[in-house]
Amino acid sequence: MTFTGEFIAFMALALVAIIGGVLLLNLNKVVHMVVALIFTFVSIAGIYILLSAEFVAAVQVLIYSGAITIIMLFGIMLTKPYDDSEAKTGKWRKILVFLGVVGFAIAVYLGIYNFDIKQQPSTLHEDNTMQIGKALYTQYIIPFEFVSVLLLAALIGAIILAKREDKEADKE
Amino acid sequence: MNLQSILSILVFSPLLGIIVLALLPKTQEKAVKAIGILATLPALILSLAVYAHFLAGKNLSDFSISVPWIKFRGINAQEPFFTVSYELAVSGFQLVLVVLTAIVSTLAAIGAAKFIKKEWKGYYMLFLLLLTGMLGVFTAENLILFFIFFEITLIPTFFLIGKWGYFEKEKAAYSFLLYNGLGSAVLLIVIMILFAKTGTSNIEILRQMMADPSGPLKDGFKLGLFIALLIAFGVKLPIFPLHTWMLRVHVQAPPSVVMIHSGILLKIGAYGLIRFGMGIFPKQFESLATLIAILGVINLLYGAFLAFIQTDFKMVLAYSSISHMGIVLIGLAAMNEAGIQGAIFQVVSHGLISALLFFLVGVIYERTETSFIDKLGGLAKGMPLAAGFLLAAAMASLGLPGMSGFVSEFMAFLGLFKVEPWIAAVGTIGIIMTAAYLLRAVLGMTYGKARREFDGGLDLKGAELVPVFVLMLLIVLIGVYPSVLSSPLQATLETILLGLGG
Amino acid sequence: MSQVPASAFLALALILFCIGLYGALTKRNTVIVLISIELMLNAVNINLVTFSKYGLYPSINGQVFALFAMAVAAAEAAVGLAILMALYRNKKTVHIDEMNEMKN
Amino acid sequence: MENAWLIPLFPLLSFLLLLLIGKRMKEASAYVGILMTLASLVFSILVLFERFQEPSYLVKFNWLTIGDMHLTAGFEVNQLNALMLFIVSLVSFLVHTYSKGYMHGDERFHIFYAYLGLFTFAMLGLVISPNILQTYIFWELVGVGSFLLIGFYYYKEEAKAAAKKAFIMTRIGDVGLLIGMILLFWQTKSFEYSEIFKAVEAGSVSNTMITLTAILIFIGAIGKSGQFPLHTWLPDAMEGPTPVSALIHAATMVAAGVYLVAALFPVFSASKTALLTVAVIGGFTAIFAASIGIVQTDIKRVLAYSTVSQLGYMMLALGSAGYVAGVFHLMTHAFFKALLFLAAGSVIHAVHTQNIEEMGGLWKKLKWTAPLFLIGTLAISGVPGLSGFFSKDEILAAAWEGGHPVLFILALIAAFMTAFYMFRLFFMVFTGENRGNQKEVHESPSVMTLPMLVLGILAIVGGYVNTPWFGSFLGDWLVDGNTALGHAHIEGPAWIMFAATIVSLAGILLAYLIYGKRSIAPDWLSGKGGILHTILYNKFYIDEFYQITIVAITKGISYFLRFIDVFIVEGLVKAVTGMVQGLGNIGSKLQSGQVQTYGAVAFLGLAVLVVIYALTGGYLR
Repeated sequence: MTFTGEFIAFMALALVAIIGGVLLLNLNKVVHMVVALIFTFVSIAGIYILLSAEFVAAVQVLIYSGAITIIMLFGIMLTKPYDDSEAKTGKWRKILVFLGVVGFAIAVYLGIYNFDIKQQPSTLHEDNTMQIGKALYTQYIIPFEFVSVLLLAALIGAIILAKREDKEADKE
Repeated sequence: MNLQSILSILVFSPLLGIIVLALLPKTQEKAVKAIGILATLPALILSLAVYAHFLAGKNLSDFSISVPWIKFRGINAQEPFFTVSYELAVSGFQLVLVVLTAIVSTLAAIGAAKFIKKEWKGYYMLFLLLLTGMLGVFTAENLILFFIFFEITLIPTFFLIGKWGYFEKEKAAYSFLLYNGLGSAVLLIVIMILFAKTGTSNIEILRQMMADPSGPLKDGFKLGLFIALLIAFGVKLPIFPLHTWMLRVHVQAPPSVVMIHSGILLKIGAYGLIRFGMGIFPKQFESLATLIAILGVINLLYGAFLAFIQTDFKMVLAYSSISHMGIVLIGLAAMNEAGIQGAIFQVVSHGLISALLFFLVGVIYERTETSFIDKLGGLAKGMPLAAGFLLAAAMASLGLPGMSGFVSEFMAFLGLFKVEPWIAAVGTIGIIMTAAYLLRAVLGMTYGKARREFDGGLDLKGAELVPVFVLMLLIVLIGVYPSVLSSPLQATLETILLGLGG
Repeated sequence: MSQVPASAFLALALILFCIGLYGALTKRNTVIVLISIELMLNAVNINLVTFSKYGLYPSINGQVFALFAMAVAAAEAAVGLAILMALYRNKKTVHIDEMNEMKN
Repeated sequence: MENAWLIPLFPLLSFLLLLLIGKRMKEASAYVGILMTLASLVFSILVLFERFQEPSYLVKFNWLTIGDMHLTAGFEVNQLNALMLFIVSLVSFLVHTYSKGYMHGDERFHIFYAYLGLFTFAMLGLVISPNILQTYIFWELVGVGSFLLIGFYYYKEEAKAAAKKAFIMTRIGDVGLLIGMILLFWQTKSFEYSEIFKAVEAGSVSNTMITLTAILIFIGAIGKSGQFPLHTWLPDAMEGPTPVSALIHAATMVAAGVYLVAALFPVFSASKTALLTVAVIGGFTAIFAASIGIVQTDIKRVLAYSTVSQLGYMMLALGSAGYVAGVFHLMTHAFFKALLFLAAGSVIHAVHTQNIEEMGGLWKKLKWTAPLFLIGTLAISGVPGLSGFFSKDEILAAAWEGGHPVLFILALIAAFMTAFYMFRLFFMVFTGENRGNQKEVHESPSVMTLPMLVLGILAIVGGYVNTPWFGSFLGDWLVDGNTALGHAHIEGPAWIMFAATIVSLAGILLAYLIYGKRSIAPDWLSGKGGILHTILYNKFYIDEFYQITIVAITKGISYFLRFIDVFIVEGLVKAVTGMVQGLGNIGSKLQSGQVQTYGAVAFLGLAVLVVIYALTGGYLR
């Protein structure tokens, strides 16, 4: 295996993504955690480009690094994330979950580490956006419309849930 | 009418009543009661018609029906199909029980119009469903079908007890469901094993298959299955120590339900033991006969001794039921004509007698609002007819000749004395104890000084007299002329004894 | 022709998924739990996109599915956060171990 | 004789009729009962006379089929049956008539007659049964009739207790009979008397088995006939109306035990041990009951103990192989004891008390009753010339010939005591000063005195059918050459008759001296309150003994079983349900509401599955 540019890029992006993830777990301040995650999201977008999915990469940056991170930050700011209440669950659960996760990872890794599938030449990188657009508006037109409905429903639902009830509003 | 469809009509006719009741508004009490009672009549009339058909000397197998119902393959495609057919039939033994069921149910429906104080519509709908279940249990010729009907009897009974019973009705209903649910679970396991191992669930074919020594099951395995069956039906019968649920039910359930419960539902246990225990596993039954005889005597004496010290008359009757079911076991354990015939007689006779007794208790409770012996007393003054019939029913129950109880008791002991004289001799103590506890209870209620003033008009009247008279008449009829019951049984007995290698 | 084997991408996705899973199951702050879930979804998306390029029949479908998944994730994040806000108003906490309304 | 089956049916008809419409008929019900029993009586007499000329008659039909065994029912008229039919229907008819006066004014008048009908039906059915099963059936029905009539005054606690006691104690005996009957059946394959006798004669039944079954059957007789140790119900049964005591507890039902032993006599006579048991129990009961009778103060109880004693006498006779003597005494006893009871009823009717210490001097006031009572007393005491004398003589002879000198002496002593306490009763009731405070004492109406008169005549002449002087007609007829039944007449030594006479006269004399002339103080034997008196007065404390043994043991067992029921059986159930509930509690504790915990558990499960999958490659082998 030679150290091609592609490989170096992958390694760098993967490293940043994983470091972001680890920081997410280990930082103390909630805002820092979210910021750490932005690195992960962005490097995942880079990975997408490596995988000849430019459009997806763009969307990734827009939605994850942009929208979702922002609303999460809003969420953190609207609530009071730091209080001194004791955790109700012990550390045993953490250990158990950690062991479980490690076991799971090893088991799955056993399944994929020598997953060597024969590559076929592909044309995904050519007019990637156009290809996606075609697929979306022909083959996937109905699911696409459903997604729009879903988003609308989520929008309305979120508004209703987040809205203060009138009585409470009167009280305050 | 096609003879083959008669049994199906007989079994499902109460459902028609349910449909009609469902369409009626709740508020029309009289109509609801009338339809509830009327809906039991088709079954009664048809069962009597079948009986008449038998008396006319014709073959009961005319009524057998067999329609393919469910068919499926095992995992392995090479295996033959498993088929479950919709099969109904009556033999003489089954016919007797069907007639008994129809009669007692009609009378209990009449009684319910009196005893039930609320929501007649729901009551009668459940009641009719229960009736279908009972009729189905006694006519099913297929283990799967039998089990389905068996379960149909459980659910309505649970609600009937739990909703319309007395103070501790919920507890009683739950313990009923718990025990019987366990019993039927065991039963289901046995049925499934039999089905899986033999590929058939038809009772008759199974019987022949089991009689064949080169059959698919080993002897030890059969013994295990038989013991499981004994437990499953032992809960229902009930056999000591599986009896406690039944005490609560007897005390807490409304009288009309207890009439059915004590009169018919307990008999399903005996029916199952005779039909499946003895019919399918005769050799295994034989090897456990002594044990069953001892269990029977224990039941007999245990119930009798405990009935002797109860203060609630319903408890006396509950323990007396346990005691009387001991006689069924005694008769079966004898493994000869006299014993088995005695056991079947006891099944029918106890069905009639306990229905009558509980009806009377219901009447007395309704008037006096107690069934405690020491709070009653001197009832003969206020309600001479009820007291008289109570005494007569008690006499029937303690095995007075000329009434049905004697014939069964006599035959059961006659049978057991032939094979196990010593066990039988111990069992005869039960005869004395029966007299002692019944007289203590009944005389305590009806004789002596009246504990309270009774106004006039408390006595049995109007429609209440119908069940009392009919039941009394049947009890005396069987006692005086037992052939009316024994002649349909002969064919069944021969089959069973053939299986026993007699 | 890519020099990086498919298993490398899959392994990356696995690691990210595991990190997200661990976070979702152990973090007390509900917002972080939500974010961890997003991370898990991202890991899945990597898999989808990987298989759209690698495999016997490369096709655009994997990328389209990744897009759908993102849409769903976005909706989920919005609704999840809305629920969080509603809960916070009632209970004055964002700690997930104090939200045991399902008990009893 | 073909129509003998009608005899029991008349009273049954009366029973059913009165139950259904008796309430409207009020006291006219009496006529139904009287008419029906009269019909029975007429038929019985006809049958009896027919039987003098013709052989026995037997009809049977299938009653119940058990496999290849056919149990039959039917009726049989043989010598014993015909005689019993006559006795029962006669006494029953007289009692029916008598009751019209005695029960006058009772609000349950018709019920009384209905019960009488039921009892008479059962008793008549009992005596014409051709097989032991049918006998048993009617045997129990008779018990029920007796039970109902004892408890006729249901509102009295004593009557209730007495009825219950009577039923349960006779039931104990009945179970013996039932077991004996069933054992006999499996030995001989039949319930028919004739078949059983054949099998016994042919020796196909082992000796021990015969002894065992005979004794078991005798237990039934003990229960019904009030023999020791099951005698205590009979005196208590006096709580019933007096005509009932006369009919059931003197003349008919209690004699059923004797009848049973007589009917099965060939079985008994095949076993020496069984016969000896019968004789010993009978002899002991005779003297035992007589000794209690000496001190009782209730007029009916004295008579009741006298009945027990006389029944013991009959048993003694049968046990000493004196078949004829026993049946003969059964007949004469039926007459004079019924007479005594009816007369006692008449006395009670007049003075409204049963305590003889509150009576006295009634001779002049009861012109009819008193002489009739005297006739009965003389007859039972065995004064020569009256019926009791002949039958008693026969029994004594049988006891002597039977080779039991001890039993013979017992019988003599019992005869002495009988004479003594009967005349004590007579003197205390009819002579001396009136110790009570009755204002008006009326003689009973003629409807009551007439039956007594009939019985009085029979009590005098009844003995002449079988005497050493005018030939033993009854004995010849009863035995009829059947060797199994023994001799037609036992020719005892002549001194026995004198001894009997002397003994009874001595008893009468003693009673006269104490209670009539009062030249010996009544407490000569032992003062009132003395040990002997107390023991006798309390009937040897048998009741109390049963109370602290059998009843207490039964209750003890019951409470012990209840303990098992409540704590062990129910406890096991509770343990099982408790276990399930505990598991459920643990399970519900796991439902902490912690979403993360749920997720962790679910994920761990998945992880384990995936690990297993990875390690095994997907197959569990």
